[in-house]
Amino acid sequence: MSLSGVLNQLLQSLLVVAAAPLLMGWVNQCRAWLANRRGPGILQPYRTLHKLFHKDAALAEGASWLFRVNPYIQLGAMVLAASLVPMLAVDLPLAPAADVIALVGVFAVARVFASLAAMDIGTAFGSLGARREMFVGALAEPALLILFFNFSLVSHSTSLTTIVQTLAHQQFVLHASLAFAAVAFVMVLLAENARIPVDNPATHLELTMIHEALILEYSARHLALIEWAVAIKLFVYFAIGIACFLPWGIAQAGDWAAVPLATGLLLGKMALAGAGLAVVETVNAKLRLFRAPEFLATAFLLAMLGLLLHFVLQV
Amino acid sequence: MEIFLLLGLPLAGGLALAVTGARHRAAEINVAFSFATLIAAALVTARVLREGPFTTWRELFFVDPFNAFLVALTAFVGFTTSLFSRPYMRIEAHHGRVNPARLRLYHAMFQVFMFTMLLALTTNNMGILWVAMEAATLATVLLVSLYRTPESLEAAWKYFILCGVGIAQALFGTILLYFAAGELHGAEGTSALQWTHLNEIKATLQPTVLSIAFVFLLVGYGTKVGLAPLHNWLPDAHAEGPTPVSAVLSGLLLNVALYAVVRCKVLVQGATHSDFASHLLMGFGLLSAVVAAFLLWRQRDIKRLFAYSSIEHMGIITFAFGMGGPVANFAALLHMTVHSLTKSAIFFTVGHAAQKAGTQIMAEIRGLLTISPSIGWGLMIGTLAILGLPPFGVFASEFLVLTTAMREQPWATPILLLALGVAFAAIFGRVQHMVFGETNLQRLPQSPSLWPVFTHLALVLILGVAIPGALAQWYRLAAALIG
Amino acid sequence: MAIPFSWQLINLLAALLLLIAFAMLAQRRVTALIGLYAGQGLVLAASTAAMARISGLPHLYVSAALTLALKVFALPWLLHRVIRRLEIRWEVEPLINIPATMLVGIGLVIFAFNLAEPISQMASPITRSTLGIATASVLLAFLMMITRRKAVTQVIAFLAMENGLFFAATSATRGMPLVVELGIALDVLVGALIFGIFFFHIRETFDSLDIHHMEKLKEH
Amino acid sequence: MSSSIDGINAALAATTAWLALGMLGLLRPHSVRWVGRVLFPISAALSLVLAGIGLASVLKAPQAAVLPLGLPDLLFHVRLDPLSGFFLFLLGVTATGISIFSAGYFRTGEGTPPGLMCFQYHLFLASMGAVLLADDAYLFMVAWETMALASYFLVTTHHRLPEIRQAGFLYLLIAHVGALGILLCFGVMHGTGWQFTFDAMRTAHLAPGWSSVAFGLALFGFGAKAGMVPLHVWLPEAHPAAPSPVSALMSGVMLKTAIYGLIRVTYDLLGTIRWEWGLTVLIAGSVTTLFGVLFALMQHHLKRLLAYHSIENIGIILIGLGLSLTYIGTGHPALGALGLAAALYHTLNHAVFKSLLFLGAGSIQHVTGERELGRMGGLARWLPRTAFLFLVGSLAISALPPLNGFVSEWLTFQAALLSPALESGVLRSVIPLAAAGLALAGALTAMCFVKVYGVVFLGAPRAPKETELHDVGRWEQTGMAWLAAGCVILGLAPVPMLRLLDHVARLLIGQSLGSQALRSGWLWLTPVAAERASYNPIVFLVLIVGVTLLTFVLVRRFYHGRLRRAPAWDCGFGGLDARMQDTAEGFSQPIRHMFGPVYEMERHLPSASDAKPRFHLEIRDRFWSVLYLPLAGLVEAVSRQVGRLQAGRISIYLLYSFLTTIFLLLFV
Repeated sequence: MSLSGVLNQLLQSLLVVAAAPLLMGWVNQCRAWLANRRGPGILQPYRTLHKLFHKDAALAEGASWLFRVNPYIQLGAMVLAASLVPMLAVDLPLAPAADVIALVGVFAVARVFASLAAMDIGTAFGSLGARREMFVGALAEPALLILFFNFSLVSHSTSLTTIVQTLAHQQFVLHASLAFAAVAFVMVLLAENARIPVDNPATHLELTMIHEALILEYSARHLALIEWAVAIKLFVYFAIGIACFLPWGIAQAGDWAAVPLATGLLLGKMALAGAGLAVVETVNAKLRLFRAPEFLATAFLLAMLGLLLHFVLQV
Repeated sequence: MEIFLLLGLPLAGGLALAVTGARHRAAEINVAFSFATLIAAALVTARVLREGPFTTWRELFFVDPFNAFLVALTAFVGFTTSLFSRPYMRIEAHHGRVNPARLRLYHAMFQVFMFTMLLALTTNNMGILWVAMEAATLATVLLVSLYRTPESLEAAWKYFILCGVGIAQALFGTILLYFAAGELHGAEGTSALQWTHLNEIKATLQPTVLSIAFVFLLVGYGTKVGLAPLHNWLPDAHAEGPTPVSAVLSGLLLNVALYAVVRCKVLVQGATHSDFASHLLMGFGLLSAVVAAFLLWRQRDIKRLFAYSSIEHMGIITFAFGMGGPVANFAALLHMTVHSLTKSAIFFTVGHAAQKAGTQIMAEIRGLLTISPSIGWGLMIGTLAILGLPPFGVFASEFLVLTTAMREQPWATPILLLALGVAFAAIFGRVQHMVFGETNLQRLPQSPSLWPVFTHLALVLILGVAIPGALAQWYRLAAALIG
Repeated sequence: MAIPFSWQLINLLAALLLLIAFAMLAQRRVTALIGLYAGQGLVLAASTAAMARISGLPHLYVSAALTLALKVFALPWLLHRVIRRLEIRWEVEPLINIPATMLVGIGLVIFAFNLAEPISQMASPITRSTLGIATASVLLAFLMMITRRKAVTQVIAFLAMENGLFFAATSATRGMPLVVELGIALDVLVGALIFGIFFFHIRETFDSLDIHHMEKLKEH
Repeated sequence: MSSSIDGINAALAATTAWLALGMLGLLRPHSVRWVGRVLFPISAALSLVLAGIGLASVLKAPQAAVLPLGLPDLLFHVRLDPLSGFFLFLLGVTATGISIFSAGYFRTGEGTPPGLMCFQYHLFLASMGAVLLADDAYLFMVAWETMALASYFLVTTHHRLPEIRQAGFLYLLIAHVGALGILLCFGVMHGTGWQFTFDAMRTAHLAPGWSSVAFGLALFGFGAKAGMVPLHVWLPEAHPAAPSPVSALMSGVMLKTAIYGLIRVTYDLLGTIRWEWGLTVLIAGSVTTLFGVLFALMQHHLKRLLAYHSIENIGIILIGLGLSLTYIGTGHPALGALGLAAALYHTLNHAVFKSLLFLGAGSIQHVTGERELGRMGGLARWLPRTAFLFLVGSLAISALPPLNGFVSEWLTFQAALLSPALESGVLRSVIPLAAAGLALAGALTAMCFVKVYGVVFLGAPRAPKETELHDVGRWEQTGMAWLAAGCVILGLAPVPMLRLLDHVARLLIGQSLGSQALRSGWLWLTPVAAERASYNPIVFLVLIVGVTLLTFVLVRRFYHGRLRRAPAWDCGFGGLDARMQDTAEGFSQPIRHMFGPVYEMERHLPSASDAKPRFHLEIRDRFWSVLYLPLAGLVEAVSRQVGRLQAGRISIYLLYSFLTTIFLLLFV
């Protein structure tokens, strides 16, 4: 474990935690622009968080420790996820603690706790949200896992750093199977981050909402933590996408000179991805909830197809 | 000497019970004679252990390891049955199903029946064997119709006619055997029917004649064994007679008949130098097992149920004898022993259960465990034992039969598996509801005698986990003899 | 080669036996059946005696006497008494009509002769024909048992079957050992007695000796 | 030498002591104090000792002994080798927790008296021990069937209920048919001259066809016991019927003896492994996994639900074994060792967490008297400790890091991802399909346990409670806590465990997991190579907990910790009540919708004009209508036909005899 590694790890984690609301703000701003609105500005998430932290928390009667602990766990899980994905450089001392399978596990932990907390109060909305969240997750999670397997077959590893190393720093090969994986990944990303067409983060319409139903009972600092965790999650997903599909520019181990460039590249890619997300959300309509399974099953099958294609084409 | 005791005691007992007809002490006298017979059997056994096989009285009687253990088994089960029948028949009398005259007939015939079976086992003469087998039918036929109900009469009539015709065919087979040894081979007089003599010259006997003879013998004695499709008398006779009779019919008579078949098979196998006899036995065995299993499936009457189960087990034993070889024969002999012990124990409990319920219809017997745990557990354990669950002895023999079959006759194993599976489902599904659940039964006027049940089951358990060395040696000798 | 007279006699008796067996198969009247049975017993006794003369085995004379006593006198008498007491005269229609039964019977005779053929080749000339005939009469009696409905006729058929066996025992094999024959005779006697007892029980219980009353015990 | 003999003697002594404890229970069959406070705690201590013996023997060379019991030419042979040692360890560890729990659980009431139950329970334990120690076919079969029998009696403890008798019957029937299959398998394998010792079977050479027959029979027999689809139908019936500690033992340990048997037969006794076997097991495992979890989601009876999850987990274990067999059969023993280790690890994990969950279910049933999820809710308030321990079990079975369920699934995935090493295109593409099935099953399991935990422990009570509820006693809590600790430890320290499993793999496959895998320190789990994949649960845990605490402190430090209670938001409707919560059925409705064709559904929806609207839904196992009921119908029909043989007519009977004679004479 080198000093540079530790520094890199710290830098990356702090960057993610600090910049995640910014990304959220950027996406929202892009959406506003695309909708011909002025938008609140890309710093709005920070203001919201600040406001929420200041408020007095209102806790529903009957809420147990699980409900109160959940926001912290959400944040903890997302920070952990953020420290596992190589963004700036590939030498992350914490990365061997978990490979992509464990990364999926981290998201699963967060999801399970969120759903349990939602059911804790005993309201119709909470359990409705939990049901939908777990259902969407139950389909998205295997899809994510399978598309990771695509990479693992290419790079003979399930470790993200190795994957990045293989894709970015070895001979350039066009992997046909990864095309399927890319489409699947985008679909999973949309579903997992409660984005149109699966969910709409901007509405509280009970018939369609998923994520908002989960956190309906949260307020003040608890809500703030959750919102923050949501932002980090989006950031991490983007970072995973970047690491897997556009890894060029991520620095080699110990190559400090490349880090500033890598940071710049990362921010650039993030901005692009955020804009892309806004475009996708604007041009699509939200699906009926009953159609969501088809959407996710498609993602799952695409990932599977990629896997089979890998064996057929041998690349 | 021991042989005369062995045969004379039950005969004398039969006469004594017929003559005295003592109303109060008949059951005790019956027990006493049975016990004395058991002692005599022990003496015979001891002599065989001491001296090896021997013949006696101008070679008319012959004892070797094969029949010695059957003699001991027969005397033992006869004794325990007499113990069981004491309270059982008293309860029957209390319920008004038998009168003193019939009780007298019952006790006398019980002893005569024991005599005929012991005679069939110990005689060296194939003709006498036939006579004894026929006499055994005659002795039991009136026991089957003891209650004089229309059903029992029908059962006894069928028993009589079918076994009579069957045994007549066995006589024809015996005549052919005699013909082959006497007319064709020149053996003189009695020696031409002596098994020991026939066994010596078997290799030189005319194969075709012996094959034909074997067909008749097999069909004849096979009828008494209850081999399908000759079994039809068996469930009726078991179900309609008094339970002690069912117990000895199932536990002993079938064994004795099978003993006769095996003795004949040894001769025929030796003469024909082919697998003819083996294949016949295997075919009959498998057919019986499967047919019995499917007949079990829709049974409603508990005694018929276990009667069919006897057919199934006889089928398995016959199959094992058909395969032959040291292991299969060993297994078959062991299975004869454990089946006889287990099945009679089951009939003991079934008898009391039916008395408690006042019916033999299984759907109307419920929750034995609640009203009488010992009968309930007896029936449950006995059933599990007979179904071939370890650690009971039936499992040991089925283990050997199945593994040998898998090696020697793999084609037969699916059939056996089918039979065992269906039989298990059929029997256990019924017995479970009789033992467990809410009860609808009444207490009996007389406490049942249950130690025969648990003695039998304990023996079967011991045979499952540790067969005594002497007994094993004995089985091995007998198995080698059968070949 | 001319066959000695005594052998011819035995062959004749054998033929008679078969003839009687066929006659029984065709006969519906119970009393006539008993008569035929007695006749069969007589033929049997004669053939046993003839055999005893040929072979010079003294115990065959005992057999012959026993047969005469048991099968010509004792059992027919017993049966007559029973049917008189039970007032049975007629056998109703058998299960299969008589001509058909006869046809089957002829088939059985051919079968039996063919079966006995290889054995007869090995046997001494006396017994050559008798074994086949004995087998045939056993099978014919068996057939009769199957086709008759009354308990009494069934029993007569059973006894006729036993006659066939006895014929095989004496003529084909020159008699079984005496002790065996005695035992067999005892069994037959006791059996017949028990049959008698049964007739009364059955009559008492079912009011008839028709065996179709006894078809209750079956699988449903 | 003397120490190696001691291991097996100690194991035998412990097994016998179990039996003796059971007998002691019969002394005072109606005394709960005697059985619960004296015998069961001793039994728990004994189990712990046995676990120690098992653990120690994993590291040692095999030790064998012969007992003076058995058939004349076949005395009971016993043997303690790493494989049986590992399973003894599993048995001991699990039984410890369950016995402690049982000490407080059993009480007098309907059904079997406690003393008799104690006997059956210990007979069950002892027979499982004997199965693991057996080194000849006869002892194995005796122990195997005794195990089935003892558990059957335990299942039918409440035998007055007809459905429990039915469940017991079905269980014993399938167990027995399976056992016959195993018996025939031994029949195929036994050595020359009727040698039924496993040693003779190891050396016997079978023709390839015969060894496949033996494998097929073994898979059938052991599969029936393990609950492999389509032989699983007894499992969801028997487990709910049994008292909870018994369900825990059955699900936690007894199913594992089937896995043990399968491993023993295929790896150890049959010797030459073929890849076709692996493929068969792999497919069976995948189907079983998905089937189990899909049906588990539909259950609204807690123990039935857990039983279906047992089916699912058996499927996961079979996937691991299938991978292992495939790799070995195609000539990659090192990869095979990884698959085997994954399967064994999952075996242990499942034993621990499933026992915990069943005990939890038992506690709930004891406290509330309810079995239906639809009548529970909010129990965490009254049973905080049980709730917490149950949560641990739920997270473990949902394969969430850093608990133990995740480790073994992770290992299974790693094994599956090695499929590119294979030459055959078919195999290479089938294995990822299995992995996909496993991934789906894992996610669905998480969904199912969110449902269970949410419906049972969270929210508001759905049925009114007449009395105040109290958490279960100290014995029960301790028993569950022991198992929960197992979940955590096995999750956090996988490497020492993997080293143990390496001994087993070396015994069976003759191949180690790979030097690099074991050398990289006890913290880092790297099954193949560090750059291939690694996992460190402790770092994982520390990071999550650290960030959580840090956040907590920072929030307090920079903002405040003010809190007030308010009613939950009711959308302005007013009058929220417990009936408005989602039900168990509702929770899994999307899955039912999506996987509709899998289920056989009978649904009655209320219409608008119904005076008394009622919603009725019944989900049935398709295997009943496709396989078992037709089979029973077939037997019934055949039986009806055969019954005509027994027509009651004496003439017909005589005709049979006549025709039989003629027919046979034609053959002469």
